[in-house]
Formats: sequence, C-alpha cells, structure tokens
Amino acid sequence: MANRTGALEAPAAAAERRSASLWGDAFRRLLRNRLAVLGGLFVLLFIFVAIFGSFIAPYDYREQDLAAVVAAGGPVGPWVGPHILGTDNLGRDLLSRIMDGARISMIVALVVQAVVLFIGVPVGAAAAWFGGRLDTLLMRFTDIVYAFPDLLFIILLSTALRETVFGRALDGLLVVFVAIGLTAWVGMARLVRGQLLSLKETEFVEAARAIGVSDFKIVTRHLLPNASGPMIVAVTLGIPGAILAEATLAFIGLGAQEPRASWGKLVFDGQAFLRSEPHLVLFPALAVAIALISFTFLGDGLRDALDPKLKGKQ
Amino acid sequence: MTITDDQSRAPGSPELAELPEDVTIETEEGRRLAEQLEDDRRHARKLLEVRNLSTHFTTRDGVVHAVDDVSFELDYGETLGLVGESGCGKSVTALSLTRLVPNPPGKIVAGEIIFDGIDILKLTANEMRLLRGKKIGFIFQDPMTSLNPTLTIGYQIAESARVHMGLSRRAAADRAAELLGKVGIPRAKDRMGDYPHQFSGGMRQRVMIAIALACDPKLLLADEPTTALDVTIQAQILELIRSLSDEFGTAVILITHDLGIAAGMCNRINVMYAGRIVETGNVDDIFENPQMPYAWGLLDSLPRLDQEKGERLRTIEGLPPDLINPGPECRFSPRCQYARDICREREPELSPRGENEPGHLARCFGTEPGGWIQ
Amino acid sequence: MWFKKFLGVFVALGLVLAACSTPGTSPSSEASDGASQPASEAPDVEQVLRVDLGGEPPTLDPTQATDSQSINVLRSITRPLAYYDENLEVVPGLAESWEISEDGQTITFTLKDGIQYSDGTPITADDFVFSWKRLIDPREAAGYSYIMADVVGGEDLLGVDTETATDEDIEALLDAFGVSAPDESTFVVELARPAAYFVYIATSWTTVPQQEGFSFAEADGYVSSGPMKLVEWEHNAQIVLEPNENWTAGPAPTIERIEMAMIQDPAASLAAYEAGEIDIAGVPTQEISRIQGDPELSDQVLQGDVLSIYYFGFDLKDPEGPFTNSVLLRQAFNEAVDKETMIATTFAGLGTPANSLVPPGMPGAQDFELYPYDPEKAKADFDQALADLGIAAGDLGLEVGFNTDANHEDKVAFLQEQWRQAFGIDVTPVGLEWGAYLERLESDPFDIFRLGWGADYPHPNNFLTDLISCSSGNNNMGYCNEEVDALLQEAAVAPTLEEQVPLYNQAQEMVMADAPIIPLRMGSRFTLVKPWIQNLVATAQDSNTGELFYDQVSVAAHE
Amino acid sequence: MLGYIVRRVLWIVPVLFFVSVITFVLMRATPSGPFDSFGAGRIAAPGVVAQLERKYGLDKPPHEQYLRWVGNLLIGDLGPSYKYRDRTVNDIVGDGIWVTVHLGVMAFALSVIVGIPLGVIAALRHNGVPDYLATFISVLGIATPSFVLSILLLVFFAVTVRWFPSYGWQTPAHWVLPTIALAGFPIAQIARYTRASMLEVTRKDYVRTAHSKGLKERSVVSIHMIRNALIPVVTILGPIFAFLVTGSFIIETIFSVPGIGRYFVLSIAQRDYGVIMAMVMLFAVTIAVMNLVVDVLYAYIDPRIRYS
Repeated sequence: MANRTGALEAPAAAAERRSASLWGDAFRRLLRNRLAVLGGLFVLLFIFVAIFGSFIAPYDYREQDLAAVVAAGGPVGPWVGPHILGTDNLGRDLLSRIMDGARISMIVALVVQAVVLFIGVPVGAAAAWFGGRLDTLLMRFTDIVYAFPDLLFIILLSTALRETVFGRALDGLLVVFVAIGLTAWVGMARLVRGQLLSLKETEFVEAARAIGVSDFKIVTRHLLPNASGPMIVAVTLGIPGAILAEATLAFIGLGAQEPRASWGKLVFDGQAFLRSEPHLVLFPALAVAIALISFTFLGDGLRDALDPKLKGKQ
Repeated sequence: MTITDDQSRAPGSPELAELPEDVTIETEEGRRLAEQLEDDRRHARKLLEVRNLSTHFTTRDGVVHAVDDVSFELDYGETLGLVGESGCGKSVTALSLTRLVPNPPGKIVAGEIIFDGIDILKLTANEMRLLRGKKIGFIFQDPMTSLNPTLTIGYQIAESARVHMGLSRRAAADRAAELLGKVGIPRAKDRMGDYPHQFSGGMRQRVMIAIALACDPKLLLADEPTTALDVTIQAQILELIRSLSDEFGTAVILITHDLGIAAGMCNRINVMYAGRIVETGNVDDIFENPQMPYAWGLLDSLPRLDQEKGERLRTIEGLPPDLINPGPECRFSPRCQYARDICREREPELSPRGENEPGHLARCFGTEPGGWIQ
Repeated sequence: MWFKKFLGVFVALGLVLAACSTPGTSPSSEASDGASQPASEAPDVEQVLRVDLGGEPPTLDPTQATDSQSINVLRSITRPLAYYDENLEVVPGLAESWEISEDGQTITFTLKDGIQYSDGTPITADDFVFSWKRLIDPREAAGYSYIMADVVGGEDLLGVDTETATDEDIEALLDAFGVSAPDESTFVVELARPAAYFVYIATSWTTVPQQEGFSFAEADGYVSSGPMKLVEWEHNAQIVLEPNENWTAGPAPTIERIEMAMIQDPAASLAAYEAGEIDIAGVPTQEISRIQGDPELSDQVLQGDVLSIYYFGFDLKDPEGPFTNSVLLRQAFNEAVDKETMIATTFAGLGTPANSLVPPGMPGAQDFELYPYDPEKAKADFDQALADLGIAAGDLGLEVGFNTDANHEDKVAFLQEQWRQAFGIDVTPVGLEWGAYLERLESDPFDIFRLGWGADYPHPNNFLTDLISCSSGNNNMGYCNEEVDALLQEAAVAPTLEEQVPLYNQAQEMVMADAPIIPLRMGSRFTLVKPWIQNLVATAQDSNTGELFYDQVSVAAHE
Repeated sequence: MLGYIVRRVLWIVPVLFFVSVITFVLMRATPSGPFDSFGAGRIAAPGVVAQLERKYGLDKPPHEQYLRWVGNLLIGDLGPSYKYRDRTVNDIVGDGIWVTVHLGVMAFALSVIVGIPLGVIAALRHNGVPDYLATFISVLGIATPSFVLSILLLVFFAVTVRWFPSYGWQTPAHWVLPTIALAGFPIAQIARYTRASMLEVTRKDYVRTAHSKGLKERSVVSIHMIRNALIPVVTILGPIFAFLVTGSFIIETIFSVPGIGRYFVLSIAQRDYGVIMAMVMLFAVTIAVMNLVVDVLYAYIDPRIRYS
C-alpha cells in the first residue's frame, strides 16, 4: 500500500524512484520493526562495550581477588559478593572479563563477516552474472578453497605464520581473522551465485537491461537485494560461528592470549567448570547467545526491510 | 503471511429456506417442485452480489482501508470491468472475492459476498476451497511469477481438475492437454511436460487461463491479465478470454487500469478510486457520458484517434490519498479541479445519473442534478 | 505417517551403517551398565576391573612406548627383570635376584625358573639381550634409548650418525654393547661407569623380554610376559586383558578381566565413573570442589603423592639475558610467587608447594624453602639486580612461554599478576601449541617458560641427573654447574641409597641456590575409586592410579 | 548431464592436487615435527629425532617427499603413522572411517528430519508462537558450542537418568547421544535457512495461484512451497553433510566414538603428517563429491537449471 504512484506514470520512472529510495525506505521500515530495533540496540550496546568496556567495567579484567577465591575454596559464585557475576578461579571479575572480551569477539564477528561479504559476494555475483568461463573458473577456485577442512586450514595457516610479522599483527589475531574469513567466504560465494542464477532469468532483469541500466546497477540494485534474505541469514549464522571458532583457536594458542579474554575463550575455559561452577560458562555463553539473537533479529528485520517484494504489495 | 480464512461459518444454512412457512413438503413430487422453484429463483438472481465490502490492511503505520464499503453485482455470463489506478483497491476486491487476501496483514472486516446464492464469508476455510478453482477461476497479473517454476505445465493445469473433479491422473492430464490446445498452445500434448521457463510470457498467460478455466468456473477473475505483456500479445490474450468465456458461459471480472481494454471487453464498468466505487454503469454510458471528474481524467489519458498530432496525453495531477485515515471529504477532491467546499466537507453518495441510463451511478456533487459541472 | 516412514528409514540406515562400522561388535556392552544392577546378591562377584586409559595407546611395543596410555597397559601385560613393591622398593620381577660387582660396573641377573610367555614359550636371558639391544639400536630410534647410556658401548650407539653409518657399522656396535647371556637364566649387564641406580633402569617397561618376530600391532598374536595378557584391542574403543595362564613369576592374578576404556575427555571419564561404567577415574582440577562437596563421591576419593614437578625455567642460554647474568634476579622472581595461594586457586588446592626438585614419595625428597613468599624482599632484590645489570625495569620486556593445550593459562596469568604486583612490570605471556612451543624452546627460548617433569623410575637420579645436569637433553634452561655435576657423579657410584641421598641433597641445594627454575608444585592425585574395588595399590610412580598392580585387584559385592 | 557429471568428477583430481600441495606446504611450514616430543610432554633427544626422520624419509627434500607420497597414494598406500607406530594410516582410516560416516549420516538424517520441518513450521506460523519457539531452539542450537551441549547431554542422560551409556559405540543405545550432540548445530542451521527460504516462497505469486486453485493447505505447502524453498537449503546441505561426516572431532572425543573425526585436530597437534594428509584428502573428496551431488540435486529440484 505504500506505493502511491499514479497509474499512468511511466513505469521506468517509478522504478528509478523506487530504487533511489531503496535504502532510505528500508531503513525507515527497519525502524518500524520493534524486534529489529531491539536487536540493533543490543548490537550497538555490544559495540559500545567493545570500545569502552575496559573503562566502564567494575574491575580491571586482570585484577585477581585471590583472597576471595581462597576463602570460597574455588571460583566465587554469582550474586554473593561484590562480583555480580562471580569470579573465575583466579578471582578475576567475570563481568569485567566479559566486558573486556566483547572487544575481541565483536571484532572477530564483524571482521570475519566483512571478509566473507567482501570476497564472497563479488565472486558469487560475478560468477552468476557473467557465467561461462569466468563462472567455471571462479567456481572451480571455490571448490579448491572449499575442499580444505577449515579448522585444519586455520590451524595450519596460523601456526605456520605465527612467527612472521603478519602472524604477530594485532597480538596474533589478524592472522586468525583472515584465516577464518578465508575459509568462510566460499559458502557465501556459492550462496550468492545460486540465488543470482535463478534471479538472472527473471524478466525485470531483461527489462532493466533493455532500458540501459548498467550491469553493476542491475546486480547491486536489483539482484542482490532480492537475494538478501539467505545472505543475511548466512551472515547472522556466521557471527557466532566466528566467535566460537576464535575460542577453538584460543584453545590451541592462536586466539586471544592471557590475560585478555574473549567470549569464546571464556566459554571454552569455563566449560571445564560446567558441573562445578556453571556460572563460568553460563554467563559468557549467554553473552554469545544474546549477541546471536540480536544479530538474528537485526538480520531478519533487515531482510524484511530490504525485501523489494514486500513493498507496494496489497 | 499465510492466507487463512478467519470468518466462521454461520450456524445452519438450510436449503430451501425461502419457502413460505405455512407450506410443508410432504411428497416426493412436492420436493421436486420445491427444487424447481429453488432453481428458478437461483436463475432469477445475480451470480455475484457484493454488499458493503470492506477490506483492511494492518500495517505498522496504521490500518489501511484498501477496500471501503464497496457494493456491486454481476449477472451470469456478464463481463464487468473494475477500473482504476494502481492501489485503488481493485485487486484487493478481487482477492476478497476468493478470500485470498493475505492475512495478516489483510482482513475482510465487513460486508457480504453472495456468490451464486452462497455467502462465501460464512464458509470455513476448507469449504472455501470447494469454490476456489472450481467455481471461481483466477488469472493473475504477472504470468512470469504466477506459475510454479518447479512443476510442469501439465501438472499445474491438471492439478485443479484432479482436486475438484476427482479425475484420475491420466484423465486430468487429458483434460489439461485439451485445455492447453484450447488456449492456443501449439502441439499441446508435447508441451505438457515442459516447465514454465520454457514458455514465453504470452504463452504462460495462456497457461494461466487454462488453469483458471480448468474446472469450468462460473466466474473468472482476471487481474490485469495483460499488463506484463507486449501489445500484440495483449490483444490475443484478451480475445482468448472473451471467446472462452463466451464458450463456457463464464462471467468475468476484468481488472485493469486501462479503460480502453475495459471498453473492448466489458458489459459494465466499475470505476474505483481510493478503495471506493466512484462510478458504475454500462460501458457505453461511461464512455459517452462519464459523470465523475476522475473518470474524465482516465478517459483523457487514453490515446484517441481524433487526437491532435503532438498533443500530449494528459495525466491526472497528484497522488491518491492516504488510505490510513480517510477523512469525511470526497476522496478525489484534492486532485479535482472542479472541487468546491462541499466536496471537502463530506463525501457524495453513489447516486443515479442520466434519465435513460439505468444502473449508471456516480459519486459526485458536481454532476448531480443541479450540480455545477455540466 | 510420513514421519514414521522417515523414522523407519533412519533406523534402518543406522543399522546398515553399524554393520559396516563395527565388524566385531563387542560383547562387553552388557557389562557397562553392571554398576546399576543389584549384583550384590550373588556371592561370586564377577572379577572385572573397568578402567580408563584416556585414549588409544600409540603403541604396545615396549621398546617404542613412551606415553602413559601405552605404559598403563604394558605394566600389566609385560614384566621386566625387577619390579616394585607397594612402597616402590625394588623387588625381583622376572629375575630371581641380581648381584652387583665390587666395582659397581657389572650387574648379573638370575632369571626365575620356568618362566614363560603367554603362549608357553620359555623366557630366556637371550630375550633380554635382544630387547635391550633393540632399545638402543639407532634404527629403532626408541624414545627411551638414552636410559641405556651407562651400559658399555651405549654412548657410541646413541651417538651414531645415522646418515653415514651402515648396517654393518651398527651391528658391530651392537655386538660390542655390554649385555650378554652366558646361559639361559643368566643376564649380565656391563656398565661403562658405576651407576648405583641402574637396577631401577631394569624396572622400566622398555626393558622387558622380547623375541625376534614378536608383533605388537594387534591383540591377535600379541605375546606377553606379564601376569595379564592382551585378549582384545579394539582400536580407539577398548582393550581387554585376561590372566596369563602361563604366568609363574609372581602371585596369580586375582582379577579375571580388565576392561580398559579409551575416554579422551577427562570430564567424560568422570561422567562415565558417575554413570557406573568405569571403576576408577581421575578428577579434573575444575571438578574437585564439586566432588569434595558431594557426600557420596567424597567418600570414594583416593589421594596421594605423584612423582612429578611443575616448574617454570629461566632462559640461561642467552649470554645477554638478564636471568643469565643475575642470580639475584632469578631469586627475586622466585620470592615474588605465593605458591600456597597458587596451588589453592589454580590447582584446586591439590598438590604441595615445591621448593626443590625431588618430589615427596621419592627417596631424597627434601623441602629447601630458600625463597619464601616475600614480595617486599623480592622487590628489593629485583631493584638491586636491575641496578647491578644496569637495566631499567621498563626495558626488561620479558616473555613467558607456555603450551596452550593443557590448562596452563591460569597459572601463567597468576604469575604475571604476581610479578606485576611485586615489581610493577608486565611480562608478556606467549601461548603456543605444543609442537610450536617445543620449536621455540629450542630455537629461541622464552625468558621464562613452563615445563613439567614426571618420574620414569623412583630414584632421585631421574629428577637431577636426567633433568638438570649440564649434558641433559631435558635441561632446557641451559643451566650448568660443574660442582653439581660432580656431586651427581659421586652419588651415582655410591653403592647404597643411604649413601646416595645426602649427595643428591647437597647437589639439590646447590641447584636451588642458583635458582635456574621456579619450582611451583609437586604432584598429587585425586582419584575416585568405586567402593567395591579392593586391594587397589596406588603408588607415587603411577600415572594412572593403581596401574602397577591391577592384576592383584579384587571386586567385592556392589553395595 | 552425464557429461557434466563426468567432467566434474574429473575436476576432483586437480582439486585434490592443489589441496594436497597447499596442505603439504603449510604442514611443513608449521614449526616442529612428529618426533620432537613424546609421551608426557617429554622432549626427544636430537639424535633420536634425526634417526626417526631418516627412517621415515623426512630428511629428503620436500618435493621428493611429496612425490613419494603421491606415488604411494596412487597405489592406495597412505603411508605410515608417525604417532601410532605399529599402524599405517590405512589402518587408522580403515578402522575409524565407517564409524565416523555412520555417526555423520545419522546426524545428517536427524538434522534434516528435524531441521526442515522446524523451519517450515516457523515460516508457516511466521511471528507466531511456533516461529518464536523454533527461533529459540535454533538460537540455542547455534549459540551452544558442541562441547557444552555434549557435556550437558552426557551429564543428564548418562549420569543423572542413565538412559544411555556415556562412552563407546557398540550398541544403538551408544549412538543416541553423539548423534544428537552432533546434530544440534546443523538442526539449527537448517531450520534457519529453511525458515528464511520458506518466508521468501510464501510471498511468491505462484503460491497465491496454488491457493486460487482451491488446493488443500497441505498440498500448497508440500507441493508448491517446500520444493521451491529447498533450493537454497540444498546448497548448504552439501557442506553440512561433509562437515558432519568429517568434522565430529569434539563429539567423538567426548563420547569416545572410535571414528576418525578426532584425528582432524589431533593429527596436527601430533604432526602426524601422513594422517594429516589423509584427513585433508578425505575431507576434500567428501566436499567435492557432496558439492557435485548438490549441483545435481539442484538441477533435479529446479528445472530452470540445466547443465550441459
């Protein structure tokens, strides 16, 4: 019902106007979706904590309240003392560590997905749009990348490069991001290609071509928004994947290093306490879950907002 | 956004309910008489009576009154045009007739739709299925997307025949092939196993027509059936609809924004604007003697043979009104060059026009007897 | 309906695949829920011991075995010349007795009469000659070949350049190797130098008898020399041992069957114990407090010393390094660590603070508390040391290395914080995966690095000479004190333990004064044992509780 | 179609070549080798290491080692294991692969059987209670790392209620917990994708057409919607399958399943080169085959796609 163009107006002009305001409209629609807004607010909150976490945290993330641990005979539980979420076995405040860990986890989540989008979408789109030899070439290339067991690839790459300049950048995390991203983009490329292949044949593409819209514009303005649903799902699913992959790597000495924390590392370290001190795994896992839900709601909202088919439909 | 029916069935809808109360049927002969009377009565009435239909859409911005208090009738075998700009409510009206308005966000909130004597708003969702495809066929606007890309043409045509006519797979396939031939697909039998993407736009619309007519429906709803097609194909498709509806004796509601098409096809025309019917009448009356400035606008925008060379088609300035909170005024008044104060105060009734034009109604103070527009 | 159909397909699929995957379905599955059954009624309780190896043994070839899973199995199915009693005193194993010559350089073992392998073949002295030579044969490249270094010709064999040596060269060296069998029941070892501890070497699982042609790859055809024999080896799943009917060298096994699971995850192992599927389980540090708080499980806890030490070493190889050039700095780093609290927090209170090298439970264990926790003294020493060295605290830039695969992070974080508080400096922890960590220790050692040491045999030599002497391959610090080495040599020729211990202690005290390491914690076990397991003998030498004497365990009625 | 399949199968060969070369290079660039340490974290003497490297030919130039490996591979010999000395890589793979495949296939079947209906129901009841419930389950499935899920399952079902054994793979009862633990993530993943895809399809014009024919809701969903909705889902099923039959190392470790999944990580830690290469090759073949299967399935489900 939002479409108020006159019936007799040239359809091409209408289409033009529509696409010009595509993102603006999408944003406005997004703001009307309450869950998406909530998700977005949480994401902003996480990003805020990621940036300023160490300043607003109740304790220094590495400060050890050893006396409290000795007195408690183990990690201090939640809600009992000054440590709201309790402490780990060194008496370090869990809340402060989760807040500090937000930084690495958010960076991992966002950087990896950025790498995925940055490589995966152009490759998938180019393969689908130009087809032929380029398609074959790109797809065979993705076959090769795909054929690596990703964890193994990440471990090997990171271990092999660990002692190089590149390997030491960002406290050794850069190589981890890149390794995770390098293995993850292929799925996105294939997804985008699959989606675009079927969209490519539709008539609005023909129409757009006929009136001289450039290839680039057709792909970015018409095809990708149409394919955005599964893409957004893939990205939102990839985020916890990246967070936990970082944890696995932390376990083998490739992720965040002591005394720094990341959510994945906190979950991983905490899991050994699952039965004795569940708070050590529960709260970090909750942080991951809330981040995931937030990204999911935001993603779902974005998808609905971007969906051109929802617009102007009665 | 699934399509569900939320109207519940009214308790007890007895057959022969309109016999006088003091007559009781006792003999077999009497029963036959009653049935005959019932049959006569049925033929005396209209195929479709829509009364005070309102369909609303709930959006985050508010409730959109997409169809607002619409009433009209349709005779057996008649062809009716529903004409208006995009967004005027004509498509929603058609969807409402088959209760295919996506819910949420859409909902039929008031009115009656009596189809062949049955108030379809009282049917359950399941009962409604008996009607769809069987008695009412639907042709949608975009043949490119209205066919399922993963099923064969043959299957898609045969499907409703199998569901409604209880035909076996083979019999349904035969019927589908026959229909496919009827809608003008060459080598119909060979193409049964083809998929939609192997057909051109015009051919796909023919397939849609075959699907819509698969079970000999009494009513065919054609929602902008030719908008997505190029001009030569348009004419073929319209001709096909007309000839087949004649052959099958099917009534047609043709929804279009193109008055020209409506003029060529229809017996009567309803002009819709902003969720309302603003003018209704025989096709000739509307063309010869339109009684509503909006209809003039539509007519003016048609290319005419007597048009001066170089003269631009005229368009109607402005946009249709916001249907979320329609005011009490005439909905066309903001765009109407003849509008006066009264038009902005209240909305005119749909009232008769012309002495020799039965059934010609319009919603305009200016053209009412004594109005200021001549 | 469709769901049912799917379910059917699903189940069928499972069964088909199972048929492919488990060729010999184990008969033991009924036993796995035995614990929950009221078996107590029966007077004759099935004598089955169910333990967890913690993983697939990489090999059951005694010559090649180096890890705890393999050793755990080998302890029951093989037997060396000498063995231990429950106090870790050396007692006869397959040997009846042994005699050490006056000069301490010849040991003559006399085998017990009528001893046989599980297949009935007699065990002769030649078999020891064969297996000992095999252990040091460069072509075998056995991990524990170095324990033969004291035997005549041992150093030559260990030093063979495999790239140039021909088979003939090696055979010649092996012929000169100081082991011989004058007759079927006499095995003679010639030592290049007196080594009083050498009889302990003869307790090693690597020195058990073998014959040419023995195959160790599968249960089928595995010939064993111990009280139990290998009857089933389902790779990655389980190993089953049963009594060796040809065993005569010691008391007959009381247990009738040992089922060894291979549960890699410690938490899963504990769960299996709680589920009643295994009888003995270690407790991960993180779960100790829960077990202590559990009224039922806390009664099943078995605690005791383990011969191991957890320490951090200083890099003394770098001639420019601050630790190389300042004993005081090393001592300051020792003084700044509160070991009690460290054990209480990062080891769940398990273990004792280490102030020396030789752990409790071993002869010569002694507590030299040279560096009690004293942050103020530490700070003073630190400042003094830096002043002597002429370095500013900010320029130290110390790296602390550790391997990430086994829970060392919290220990490192603890130390980092201790030193930060005491000295106001931030050391940089560098965690590496084990292989990469080792490479770094060799090529470019961290300033401070984590290591541990566990006993191969319960003698101080294994914790001093093998670990800290100048030439030791395990001395990653690069620590070298000639006086210490001289004392260790002296101890090695002292004939009795009573004479050796004071020498070892003297050496140990000198090492501690030099502070090449920060000893942190002596090992301790925290094991759960089901109440019906009886006569389980745990020693400090066990890496898996009770492994030395599994065959003597008996099972009482389940409560 | 057949020609296409043949070409794709042939293409697997160069893929394996590239993958093996890259893995080989990365593997050898990784510090330390298979013999630098042994049990209990003990460091091996340099002499022993040199002997062993010589024994296994690791002292030869890398390209020679690679060629030898390829040569052996061609005759079906995956080489020796450096960690499990008495066993060959063929033994290790042969022993465990069917267990891993068995576990993977069961988990795959479970995740499809649960995941797709979950996604379909969520989409059909969009923004209704079932949708939120399904979303909740998905989020839980995705955000719960498999090691946490495994331990939870173990503690509850093996320790607390004792319905299933805690370790091993002997009887069907042993299969249950690992299968559920392994399927947890893919169920969530498939459900999410299916839901998104179904939502797309719900709005399609042809679904309205189907409704206009008076079809039963169930027919509309099963005939007209699910098949179309599955097209994008199928793309992820291939990799999911490949990961399930190869990537179960955490589950195999925690539930002591005697498969080969655990070697994917273990072999790197142990620098067991032969096993690493075998694992990578296995994975690569599985992925390549599964991608081919996906593409063929694609053509089967979506008639618009034809391969020539």
